Amino acid sequence: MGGWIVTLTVLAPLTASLLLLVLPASRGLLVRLVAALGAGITLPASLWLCWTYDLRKGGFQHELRIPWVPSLGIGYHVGVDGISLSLVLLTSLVITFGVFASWTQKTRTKEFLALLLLLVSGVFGVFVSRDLFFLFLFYEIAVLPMYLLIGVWGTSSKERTKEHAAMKLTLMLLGGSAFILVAILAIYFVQPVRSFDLERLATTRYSPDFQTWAFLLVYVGFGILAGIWPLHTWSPDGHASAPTAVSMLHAGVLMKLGAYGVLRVGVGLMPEGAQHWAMLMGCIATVNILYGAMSAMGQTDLKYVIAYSSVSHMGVVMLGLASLNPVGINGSVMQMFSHGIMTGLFFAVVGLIYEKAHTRDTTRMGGFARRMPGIAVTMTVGGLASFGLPATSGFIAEFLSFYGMWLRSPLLALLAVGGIVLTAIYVLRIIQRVFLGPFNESNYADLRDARTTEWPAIVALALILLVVGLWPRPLVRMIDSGIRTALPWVQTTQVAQYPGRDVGQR
Amino acid sequence: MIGLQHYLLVSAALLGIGAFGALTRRNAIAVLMGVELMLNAANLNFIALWRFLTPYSMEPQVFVLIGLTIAAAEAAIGLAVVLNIYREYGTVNLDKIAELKG
Amino acid sequence: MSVLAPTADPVLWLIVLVPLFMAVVAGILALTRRLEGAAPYLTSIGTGIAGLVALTHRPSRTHGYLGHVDVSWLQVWDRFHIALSVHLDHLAWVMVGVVCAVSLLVQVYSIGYMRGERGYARYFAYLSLFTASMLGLVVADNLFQLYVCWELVGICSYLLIGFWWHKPSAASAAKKAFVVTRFGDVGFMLGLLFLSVAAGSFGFTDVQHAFARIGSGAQQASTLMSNEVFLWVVPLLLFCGAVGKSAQFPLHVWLPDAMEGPTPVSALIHAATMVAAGVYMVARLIWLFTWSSVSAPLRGPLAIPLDVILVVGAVTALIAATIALVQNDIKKVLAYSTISQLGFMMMALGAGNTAGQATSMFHLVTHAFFKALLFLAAGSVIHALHHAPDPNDLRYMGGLRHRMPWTALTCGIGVVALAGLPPFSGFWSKDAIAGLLMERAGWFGHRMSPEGVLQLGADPDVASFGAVVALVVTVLTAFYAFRLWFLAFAGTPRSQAATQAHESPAVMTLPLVLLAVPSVFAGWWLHHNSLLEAYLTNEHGAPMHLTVAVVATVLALAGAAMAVRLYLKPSSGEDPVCGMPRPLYALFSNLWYVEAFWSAAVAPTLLKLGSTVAWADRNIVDGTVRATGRGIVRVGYEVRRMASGQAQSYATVIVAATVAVIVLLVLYEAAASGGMP
Amino acid sequence: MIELRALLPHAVLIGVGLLVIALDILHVRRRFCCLGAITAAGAFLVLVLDWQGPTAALWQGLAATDGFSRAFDTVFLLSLAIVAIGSVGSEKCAVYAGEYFGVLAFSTLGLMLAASATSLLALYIGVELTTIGLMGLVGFAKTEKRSAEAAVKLFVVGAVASALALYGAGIVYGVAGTTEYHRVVEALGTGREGFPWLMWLGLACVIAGLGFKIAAVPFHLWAPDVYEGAPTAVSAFISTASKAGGMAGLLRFLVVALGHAGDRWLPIVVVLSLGSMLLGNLAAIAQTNFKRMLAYSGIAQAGYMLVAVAGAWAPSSTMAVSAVVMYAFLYAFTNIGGFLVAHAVAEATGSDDIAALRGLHKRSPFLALTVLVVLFSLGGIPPLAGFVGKLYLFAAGWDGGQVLLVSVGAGISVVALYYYLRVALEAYIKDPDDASPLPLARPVGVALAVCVLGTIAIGVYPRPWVSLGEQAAKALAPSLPARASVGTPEKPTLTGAGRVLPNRS
Amino acid sequence: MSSIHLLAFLSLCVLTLVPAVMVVTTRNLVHAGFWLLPCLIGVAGFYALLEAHVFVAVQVLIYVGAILVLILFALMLTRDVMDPKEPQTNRLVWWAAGSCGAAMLITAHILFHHPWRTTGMVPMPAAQQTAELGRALIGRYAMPFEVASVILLAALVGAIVVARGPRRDAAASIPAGEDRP
Repeated sequence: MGGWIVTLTVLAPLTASLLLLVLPASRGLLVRLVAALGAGITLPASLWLCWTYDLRKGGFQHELRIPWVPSLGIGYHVGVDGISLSLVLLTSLVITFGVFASWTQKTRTKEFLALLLLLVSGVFGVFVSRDLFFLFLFYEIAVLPMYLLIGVWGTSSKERTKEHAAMKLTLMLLGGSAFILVAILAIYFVQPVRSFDLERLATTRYSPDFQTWAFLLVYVGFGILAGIWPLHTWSPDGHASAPTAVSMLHAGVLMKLGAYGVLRVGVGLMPEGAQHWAMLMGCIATVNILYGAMSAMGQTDLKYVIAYSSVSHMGVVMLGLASLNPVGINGSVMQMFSHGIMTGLFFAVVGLIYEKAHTRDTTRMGGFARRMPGIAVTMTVGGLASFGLPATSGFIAEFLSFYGMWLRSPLLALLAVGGIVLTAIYVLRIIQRVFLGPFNESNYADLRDARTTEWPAIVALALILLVVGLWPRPLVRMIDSGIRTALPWVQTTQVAQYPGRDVGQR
Repeated sequence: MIGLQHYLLVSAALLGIGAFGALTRRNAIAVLMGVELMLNAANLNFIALWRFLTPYSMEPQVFVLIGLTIAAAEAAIGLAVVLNIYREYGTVNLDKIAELKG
Repeated sequence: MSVLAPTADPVLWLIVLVPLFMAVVAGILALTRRLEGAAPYLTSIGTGIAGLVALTHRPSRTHGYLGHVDVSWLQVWDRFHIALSVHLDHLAWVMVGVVCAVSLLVQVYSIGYMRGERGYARYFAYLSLFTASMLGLVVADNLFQLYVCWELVGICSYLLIGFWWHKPSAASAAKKAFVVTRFGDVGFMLGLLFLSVAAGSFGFTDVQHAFARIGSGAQQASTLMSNEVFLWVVPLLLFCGAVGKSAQFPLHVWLPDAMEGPTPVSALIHAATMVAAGVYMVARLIWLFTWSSVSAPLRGPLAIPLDVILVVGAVTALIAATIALVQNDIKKVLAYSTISQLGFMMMALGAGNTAGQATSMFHLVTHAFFKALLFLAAGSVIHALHHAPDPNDLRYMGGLRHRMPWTALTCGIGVVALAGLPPFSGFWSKDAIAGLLMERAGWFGHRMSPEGVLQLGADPDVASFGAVVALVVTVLTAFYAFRLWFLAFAGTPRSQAATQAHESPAVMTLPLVLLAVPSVFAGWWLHHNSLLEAYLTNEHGAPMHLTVAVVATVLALAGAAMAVRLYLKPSSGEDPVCGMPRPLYALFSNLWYVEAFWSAAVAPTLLKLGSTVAWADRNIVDGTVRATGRGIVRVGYEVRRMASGQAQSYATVIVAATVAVIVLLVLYEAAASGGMP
Repeated sequence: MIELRALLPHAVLIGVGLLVIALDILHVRRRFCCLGAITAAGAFLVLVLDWQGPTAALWQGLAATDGFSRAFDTVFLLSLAIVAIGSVGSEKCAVYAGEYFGVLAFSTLGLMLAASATSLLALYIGVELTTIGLMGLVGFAKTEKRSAEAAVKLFVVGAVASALALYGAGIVYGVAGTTEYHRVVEALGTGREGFPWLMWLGLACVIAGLGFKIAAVPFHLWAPDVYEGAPTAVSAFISTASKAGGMAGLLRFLVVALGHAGDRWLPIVVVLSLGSMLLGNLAAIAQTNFKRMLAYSGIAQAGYMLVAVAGAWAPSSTMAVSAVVMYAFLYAFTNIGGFLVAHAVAEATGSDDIAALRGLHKRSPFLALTVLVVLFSLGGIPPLAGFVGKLYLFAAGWDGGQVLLVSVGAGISVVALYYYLRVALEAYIKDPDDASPLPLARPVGVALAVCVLGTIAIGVYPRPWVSLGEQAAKALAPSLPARASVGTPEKPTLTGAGRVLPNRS
Repeated sequence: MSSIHLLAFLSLCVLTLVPAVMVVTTRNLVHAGFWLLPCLIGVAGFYALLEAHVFVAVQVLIYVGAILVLILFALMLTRDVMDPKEPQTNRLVWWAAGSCGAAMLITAHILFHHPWRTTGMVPMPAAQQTAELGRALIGRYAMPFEVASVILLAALVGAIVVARGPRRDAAASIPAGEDRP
């Protein structure tokens, strides 16, 4: 039962996507409803999965295995643990609201939604796959529609055309998957049993030499999608050019695929390799945090600011991961969730602003809070989460990541913490430029706040940020249970000074 | 004493000369002539090997027969192609038949 | 260090939760159009309830109250566990009282002050949220919770300063306040990480024990640094947070700008409570700072964090006081005076130990009352002068005592208290600080109190410096306080608006009066039998030094007298303070160039850094990517030329390649097998 | 008797060829359509007979029908059928329909022989039959100047390559005294002296002939010109079936005849593979003509297949043959689809430039979808066949220790995507200058649908094709005694990869 | 015997290779075509020397009788575009000469270093040889022989279509899949 529900999250968007292809494009509402159904059904499904997940038992649950190509050891094997469950939940949230955010999409709606759902199906697939082959397959399914989505429905900026952005994004990401491909083959052939099943693969202890270079491949390959410096340059152009729902999904969910891949395939299978490269990962993550934040400071285009902020925030994800201890990895996954929601919110809001103001140039805005108070509030909530203000989920995530990194390398954590100031600077600056100050009535006479179908996305996402920030325990418990079983060894990792006693009081 | 090597050497020389012709002649028909020389070389090769290695095997003989057939077939199709090109381009100069490139 | 035997009582949660709940309710009301008017009452009631709860749970020195403990908020594996709880000990209790009282009065006052403003309910929601955060900070039981509330207080201040967001200056000020304090927060967070990792816990007691162990060498602090460095660095990092939040030099620049917010907000958060958070935090962790001086590897000026605190406090007090001399904006004068007084509190903390803690808390309490009073009075004036070109400018005022007698009177009380004239509250607390510093400086003969090593505070030389500064600042304070009053209320109206000013409504004057009472008596009352000191510390507070009192009073009177001489007579000409030596005036009126340093050096550098990195990303990092792409495409065009279109060239390649393969393989084989066969 | 039954498919195919020529002469009504259908039906008939037929040695050991040949025959015959149906829209060849389909059938026969060949004699006959047939077919577009040029180029290059191959076959004969594979194995023995330098000569010449067939670098230069000039359906056939035929011949020759000398021919194959992947993909970037781009892409695809072939050098490798078979299948579906789109577009717009595809999504959504599927499959994007196929090829290469080739292949695939995506850009993203709907002949539509479905089916459920490939591999296996079964950990040692530590508890 | 053999071999070499060189270098293509004749006959002579009697006849019949005539015929047909004054070689001369020369050298080198295992056996007499070949062609090699006929058929059909002029009347106007008028 559970396994089929897991499969449903993959198949529902896919089915809807295929269904859309055969629907007549003239039936606009029907098309949208089918898409909304295909996307929306994943939300109750993932909630059900969360609800029925046995936290005490932990590990992978709701599993389903169907042999696919037995002679090669390929099998359709899905299941969720705490880590993937939280990301599945994130994905279902973002896509459900993403469809709403693209409700007003005018041109080639049908194809847009079909591709969007195809992409989402890939994302779900990656998160639930227990088979390396399928994981990689879904990974690529998730990446490629971006090309068309940006190319067709994107917007060109002054410096970069959308075609350029789409091409760069696709090529860089698929360049990453070339690394992954090599790594997967290496893993497949190095262990005695010809199998892609992660469960089987995890029973092998790979030699340290092998882990050293294979992990690096996995890290670089998946890392490109996670936006590691200096291979992040697809991200700003790509996100800035993409249409709203796509940016939401891409920055919100897709970038997590990269981090998830590093976590699941890299850290999960090759702990010693991870140990070997932990400092490199940590350094790059720190560069990401600072560099992304500084770049964001230097932008005037609203979407570029958000895009660079994603680079910075993904740095936090990777930082937590690089710590290789429970706290840091919890923080990392938490940041995946948090950043997913946050950036989804950002892009939704920015999309609305662009739609209503017809510009993304922040130097030409100001005082928008007068006409769009709701948007201003939600954007501010996102901004607060972005610089890790307590009571938002961003804080929990960043704090845990920093704490985790601190245990490994205080120096890096020290540098990374500096990012919170930089983030505050650009976030507040952008909020000031867009929403505060005097309002120019003549230029933006017809500026309006969000409308009916636009509300659910931004309000819900903002609320999630707050709720998780105020009461993080359930989510962290879920993530933690996943890490506990997926990476039992991290507990014993000897890093700087892991507190021997309970952290907390009494 | 004239042995297998010498025949094979003649064959190789013929192959080289034929190849040279096929590669350097501008005229498409002259190219065909070069190719015929090359096929002859291959046939001579077979016969020489047959004579000195396995004089009772029929395989090389059949090979030569096939080679001859193919020489004929290539001559036929080649000349047809050349005539066709002559009609389309008004020349059989291969240097000038280079619209498709890159 | 007192050992508390806490009593668990979930009711204590109400201290935080009720204002929070009211904030949410007010926030929801803000969405409606009709019910906005109910918001202030709800939030006031909320604050009142919080105060009442605190009042009914007065902890003794040995008996704290603990909120419900088992609220597991975050747990990672078995090791990292954060539980929320509230903890009301004596220090927190005092602070809760101040916060609730001031907040309540400010809210009442705001009912009148903010009437008719757009976002009326929103304003009260913010105020209530602020109150909740501040209370949360005060009753926090561990460093983590403290940090959380610390940040929340910061964001509330952002929201309140930027309440009139459509004013560019307000928007900028809000941003500045948050960002500048955030610089300090980074230090705080780092200190927090250091400390909690070393202690394996966030709880105050655990941290305290760990710190002691590290100080005694029983525990290795961290792989990153030696125990000595740890003991020196961690307190300083934590202090960074206080520097930001309590507007100490050099991060004080945000506070004057913060006056862009509504005046009651200034009264509440930028005078009475929020800025006190830094002081409160240092006071809360005073054992840590003290321990660091105990364990400090070497003694000498600035060798220990306490020295640093003291010096920073002194510098802040001095700089701010001098700047306050020349300000014309009534709120700016008060703002700098706040900074200066916060410097005083820091000086007291720098003196170290529980005595410092108690003294600074003493000043914090008295200051909260009279500064809130002053701000509210200023607000009253501004409210009355809202038709003036710049209602904040002292130069447009004058002679208001006739038009606004209540305001003038209460403001006068505040001014006298601020100036530190006996018997008003300011006198007692300032006197205590000066006395403490002098004692630490050894001016009274004995350098070290009998309790021994734990009494160690700041270096005597540093303390001497602090004492001198305190005395100097006393003069300056008296001068600018009286200057303010005289410019505003004495003489004749200097503008049309001033002549038409009216006294504010009762809802505004009532809080003034209510605040005036503690401004007058609180000092004496608390000093009487060293009430606060005894409550906060184990020891019986040091008796008042008569010499100190006399000297301080004389100095304050001197300052006041100068102000009276210069400003009593209405002068139509230039402001007399302009008559001071030119370089000094330039220095003061240019804010000691600190502001200029930030706005001309730091901020542009940061922004420049941003645009440079952005440029580099565009052109170097991304440029490399694009160049790679272009390079590959170019190679493609080159490769393409291989196909020349000439049929025989294709065949030639085939023949040549075949030959090449044979030759190469044969050569390779020959080389491998060592020669021709 | 068994041999005759095994020969039945070949005979029937000749019959089909003769039948369509005869029917053309007899002026059958609705000629083109009808003849195409007959050819396709004939292809299916042959396919059925082929699968019904026994596994046997043909021509007294010169050739054989076995799992390997049947797998490749299926590729050829499917290609023939699809191309036959897809050709129906083509005006250019309509005039000589009978001859067109007849020669196509004969060429297919040649390919089947090449796949069945267990001697160089049979291989040579098969390859030449195909080449000579195709030389004619390329020139079939009588109204096209380019067609004539393509034919003459194919002729010049093909004739030289064929002569080289014949010479090479002679040399091999000279070394081994025979060209029958199993006897070549015996003659060569396993020792180092069993592979004299003379064998290099023969091997290089034979590989040159087959390299020409599969259009591997450096024997590739004819391909773009010929593909561009030839009637598009013929290009489709050359690029898929003919390439697969060459690959089949090469594979059987290398694995069966020279299976023990894998380390000898490995460097050659590695160089061909590297060159093909790199040059093919790089040159494709610069193309503006769609067919030409597909040609270069085809060169690169040959390089990918050669990765697996290179993997076959190691006696322990188990996947190479199977991977190539599967890739040949999916490549047939995919690439024929690509060429047929070019064909359909060219029929309507008169141009087969990439620019002619502009705004295809508005003009013909079906074609746009098809072109996307084709391009993404070629680019190796799941869930399309190219993904699984390429993964399988690379796995096979890796299995044979060809880490360098796999890495280069994986990397250069990204470059490949650049030009595939550029076409997708034109077809799917840009808006057309002229938005009028594009007519699509129904037979072409059917052929395209088959291609698309095939591409997707293989990608989504590769299992049947994998097992087909494994059957083919098994057919070659007896000649490889050292071949290990699936699941053995032994394999060529890679840097650090070889050691496997004991399992964690 | 051996000296006669040597003499014959050498003269055949001259008879074959010199004309071969002339074939590929003569500017006048008709002359080149005629130079082909001694060359092919020389090859036939080699066949005779190697006692492959059948192929002497076949060589003369097919090459000299058919292919050469065909080539000369084509040369005549396209003669109007040939200008003997122009160089008849393209720019690849040096490349081609290099590769072909290298090919010859390396081949010669390899040939002379190969440990040939020649047999002393003498081929069958001519009549028996012919009979054996005939038997082989209807026996073991029947199928290849049949396929060779298919090759010829395919070549012929292809050649006819390609060589024939376009059917201008029909070609351009027939819609896809429609009847021919």
